[in-house]
Amino acid sequence: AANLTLLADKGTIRVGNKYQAEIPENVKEEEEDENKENGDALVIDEEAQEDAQEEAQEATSQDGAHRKMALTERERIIFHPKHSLTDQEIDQFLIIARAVGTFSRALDTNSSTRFPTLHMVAAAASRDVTLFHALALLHQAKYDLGQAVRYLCPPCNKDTYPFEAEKATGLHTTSLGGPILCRDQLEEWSTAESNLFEEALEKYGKDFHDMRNDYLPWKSVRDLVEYYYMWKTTNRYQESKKQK
Amino acid sequence: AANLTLLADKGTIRVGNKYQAEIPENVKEEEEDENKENGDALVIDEEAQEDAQEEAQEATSQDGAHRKMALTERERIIFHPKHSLTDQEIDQFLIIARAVGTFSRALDTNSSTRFPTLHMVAAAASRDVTLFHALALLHQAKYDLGQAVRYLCPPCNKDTYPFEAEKATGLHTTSLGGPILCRDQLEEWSTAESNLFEEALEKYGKDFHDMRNDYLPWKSVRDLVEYYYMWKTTNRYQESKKQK
Amino acid sequence: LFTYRAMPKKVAYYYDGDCGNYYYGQGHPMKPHRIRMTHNLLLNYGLYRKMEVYRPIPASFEEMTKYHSDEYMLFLKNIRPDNMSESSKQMARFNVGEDCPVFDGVYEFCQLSCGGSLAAACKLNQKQADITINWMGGLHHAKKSEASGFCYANDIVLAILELLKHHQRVLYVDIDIHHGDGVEEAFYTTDRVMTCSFHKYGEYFPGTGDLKDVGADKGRYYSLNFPLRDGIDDESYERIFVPVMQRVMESYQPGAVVLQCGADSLTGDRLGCFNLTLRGHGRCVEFLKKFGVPLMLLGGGGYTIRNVSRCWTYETAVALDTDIANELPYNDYFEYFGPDFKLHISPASMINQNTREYLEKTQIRIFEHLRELPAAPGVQMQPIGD
Amino acid sequence: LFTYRAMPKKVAYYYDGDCGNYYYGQGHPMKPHRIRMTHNLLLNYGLYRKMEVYRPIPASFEEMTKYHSDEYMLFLKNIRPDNMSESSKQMARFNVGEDCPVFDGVYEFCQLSCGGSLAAACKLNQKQADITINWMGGLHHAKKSEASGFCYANDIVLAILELLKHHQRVLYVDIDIHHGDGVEEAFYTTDRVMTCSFHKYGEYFPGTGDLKDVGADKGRYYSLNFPLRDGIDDESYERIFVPVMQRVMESYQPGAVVLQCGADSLTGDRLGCFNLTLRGHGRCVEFLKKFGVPLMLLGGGGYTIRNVSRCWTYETAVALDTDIANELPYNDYFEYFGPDFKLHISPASMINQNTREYLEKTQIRIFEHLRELPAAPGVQMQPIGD
Ligand SMILES: [Zn+2]
Ligand SMILES: [Zn+2]
Repeated sequence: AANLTLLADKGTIRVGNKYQAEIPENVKEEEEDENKENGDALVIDEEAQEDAQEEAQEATSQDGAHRKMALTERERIIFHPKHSLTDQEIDQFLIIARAVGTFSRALDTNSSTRFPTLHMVAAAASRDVTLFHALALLHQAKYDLGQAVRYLCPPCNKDTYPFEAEKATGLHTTSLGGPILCRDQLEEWSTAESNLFEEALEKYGKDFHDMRNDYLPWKSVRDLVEYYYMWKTTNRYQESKKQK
Repeated sequence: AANLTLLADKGTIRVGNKYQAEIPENVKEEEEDENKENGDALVIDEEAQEDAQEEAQEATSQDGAHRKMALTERERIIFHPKHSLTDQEIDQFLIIARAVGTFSRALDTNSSTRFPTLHMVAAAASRDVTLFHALALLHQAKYDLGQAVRYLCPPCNKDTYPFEAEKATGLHTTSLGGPILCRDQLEEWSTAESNLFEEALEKYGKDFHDMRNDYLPWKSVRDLVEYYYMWKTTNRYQESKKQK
Repeated sequence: LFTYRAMPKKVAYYYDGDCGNYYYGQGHPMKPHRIRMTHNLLLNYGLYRKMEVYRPIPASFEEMTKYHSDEYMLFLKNIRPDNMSESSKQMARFNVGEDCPVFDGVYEFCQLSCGGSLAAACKLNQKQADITINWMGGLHHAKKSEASGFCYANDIVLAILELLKHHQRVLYVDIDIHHGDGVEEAFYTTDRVMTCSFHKYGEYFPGTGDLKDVGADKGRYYSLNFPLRDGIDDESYERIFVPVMQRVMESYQPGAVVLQCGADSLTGDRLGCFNLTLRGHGRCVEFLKKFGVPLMLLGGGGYTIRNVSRCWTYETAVALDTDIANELPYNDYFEYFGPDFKLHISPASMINQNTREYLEKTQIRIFEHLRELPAAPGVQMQPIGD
Repeated sequence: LFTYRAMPKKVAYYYDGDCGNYYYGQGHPMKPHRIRMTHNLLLNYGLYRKMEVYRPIPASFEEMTKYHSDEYMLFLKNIRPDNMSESSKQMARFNVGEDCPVFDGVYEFCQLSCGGSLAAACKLNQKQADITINWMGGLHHAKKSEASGFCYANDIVLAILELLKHHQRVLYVDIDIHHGDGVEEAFYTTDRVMTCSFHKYGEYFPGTGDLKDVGADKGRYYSLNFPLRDGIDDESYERIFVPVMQRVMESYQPGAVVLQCGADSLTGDRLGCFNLTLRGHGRCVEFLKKFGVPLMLLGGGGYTIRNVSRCWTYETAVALDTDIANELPYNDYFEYFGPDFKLHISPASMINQNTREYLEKTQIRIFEHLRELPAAPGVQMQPIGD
């Protein structure tokens, strides 16, 4: 990184307790090499991540062989490549995910009144958020395409959907009982909200804090930031640039 | 059935070689009961229907148990209920099939310019033809949802799609290499063709033979009949009735 | 949507997607389209997924001439709307022209209908199903060398001939409003097939089916005809059908039963004059099904097509022991079922000309005929369950 | 789209979907959004599915104070845009305000960045991956009790401390255009971490990283600095990086390598003045990867965000031994990559002020320093393969 003004700094490397890190003494490397299994590697039953762990541990391949996936306590797994699906099959699944997204928008009154063309709906359903969530569901389904498509269209019952996928991706998918719907900020915003945003941007620039307080208090600053970067890819942005 | 004019007929039951059926003499019932396996029931390897037979013979349930499905040589199987999928899972699969149909229409330039609303596309993708074909694919996939969704979105390779399903349902699905598209006559017809049809109907009534010859020679009579019965469910029909 | 009763039967259902697109001609009341409407209704009721669903192999010329004459079948195979003007003599000979017009694909249509019933028979012979269904079949008027009453090839006779390869005795029951003359004639002189027809009699097509017509030669008393008058309702129909068929089943002890479910006996049929609802019509299916004998359900007449498809859908559900909602599910032909969009239909307010006395007297005569049959074995045949 | 080389490495990649939504403030060149752009590009190149993809658990206060002082972390945890006016004294003390502004969620942002690098370290320690990647990390300027150069918490120091639990020697390499002063300072007096930084030196932030700064006490000769001038290109960079790092790997024989891939050393960077393309920058990853030593790739600087996400996507592909097309795949931020929509970037026509003589002379000095290290064991360390 560099300072805002690009002016040279007169830094120095300082020596003393206040500056250096405290170096850990004991090194576990050697024992590790001798006996990997008993090292720091977690054993399965950590309560916090029980489900995720189990699923990761048993990535069952189609031929019935079980492969082990180890997790540290520092992570939540979203996806791994140790499955028996081909690239083509994952592509097929991602097309299904886009299809489900298109159909769920057709069933969703908000969406269906919103998109002027079918092509735009398909484009909305092909945005990255849909694909990320689909891959997370594929993992939750242990890379079983059949289970994964069940997850894409969960019945009205909390037990039939892997909410762990939402924790993994941080996405909020929609209510159960039909094809799932993954929307990002670009899609969540109404035209009125977009107009407010542009008006606020004109007034405050990219001071999203003030923009939120004065114009869009029902959004979070993060929503505004996400929307801003997506908005820059749209025609609306191109037009607002031209007007200046 | 009855005669067109509903007039009583003076029929009689006639006796003689020219009227009665020839009754087969030997009855296989008894031996059958003794030894079912050696009766008339076909053994698997009839060449004509080899694939269908095999698939029907091995309806593998999810718990790994194999159940036998016997076929006579007089039939081509489309669907059977001896699988381990639940009703809910079949419903989920049919939603996926509708979703794929919606998406394939979005990718298809003809379709996407044709439907004024998203809701109409979803409705087109929910027509019975899509569901029939989906169930036929589910059978071809041996009731494995994962395989069935692969079939809903076949790669550009003939080996990846069960054309047996088309033979079973008599439907023609679209070219490979993307989400499959099942369309019936109602959807296949352009607006110009529909206009011609209505004009012809006005002139000829339901004489589909003449109608075809004079107005729509690129359609078959069967296409016209199928279209006619579907057209009667549409607004266009309601309007043409009002005009009279 | 569904509730199950105990032990559903294994049901095999036959359908060819092409059959709905044949067209008898403008103004002709016979509409194969009703088969497709039934099929789509089955799908949307979720019944499709509860059966084995088959597309039959079309019957071959050789198979259809197991009953029909070669000349007649050859004629059907070659006649087309664009060559019929040259064949007027043959058309007259085979009774093709008015009721039974020449239409595009008439021979293929026969192949589908017969293929379905033959497949249904094979399936029963091989004990691979308890009940087989072919709504494309049931064309009971066709004769050995003659078309009649919208029927060209008699799929029922072919199916029964197939059943006779494995069964000593086959029972044919016909609840079409018209007399099942084609089937009766085909088996008029044999005791290996008993035909029972309940039909409107008196100034009505085809004119046969008098109470006193009981078969001939070895077939004497193996043809049973219950002539009926206009306006019969569910209650009256059940009152005669149940005891008569109970007695027939006990006396004849068939190895297989073929039920022609002609739906022109329903109230409001375009060509019919009975007053049955789906419940009365379907009661016949339900009753025969309970004997646990291999059963084939076939179509037949039926000219108010929205009611035909209602009826056969309901009877498929009966075969499957499945209750279906009165509210019709959405389907491609939903608009046909307006304005109420319900499954069940109501009887008309019409006079039932079948008086209690008439029905009782007729039944007594029928029972007299049945007593002429060779004595039934000691074990009484009874409906199972209930 | 892809062709494989032999034996791809097992790669674990860390990302948190929230990290792209933090915002340093209007006009500030540091845009966490570039991490999200990289992530989406990885997805659409199909690289995502070739790795283990993890969401790290955010680092806790206790974990971050393994290096940072409690007071400093407590300050970061509590400071907010709406309470900062009361804390001007503390802000001055911890150098927070101008380059390192107070923004919404600054502490959480540190937790994500540090959480990712800590998870990447654990993964290597447990030998569950050959290469771990955290583009959210690499914030090399942060000091024990002080923010600096857009960096608040030093995820690199935390990750190296974690690696030191399992490895006697850890090598840190820094190809950001700026001197990796925060990491160098943290390990300035130890021989268990060797830090090597290649950076612009002379009237440039942060002002440290002179050739003659080599570490202190036990750490003497375990800090290596290669000062560079404006406009260095791919060829010159490789000419010094490869022999220097070859010698370092042989002499130091690290148990793990951490590579900070700051992308402000690319041509056209908003704050940089080098002339590297993705190929020259990625060559460093490729070279270090070949030694087969556990490797961690971290982010860092990079202010022309379309190029930053290009660079880190390319370097992820390098880690995965996967070739990716120069044509960019469609993705949510496709419009950012216009007008050419290609992966690779071209060098600018600028003067390379690093003359051959300057680089050779500097390298000779560096080699002199390296000879001061304890003699390397007999076995020579070499890149594997090729
Ligand atoms: Zn930098
Ligand atoms: Zn009839």
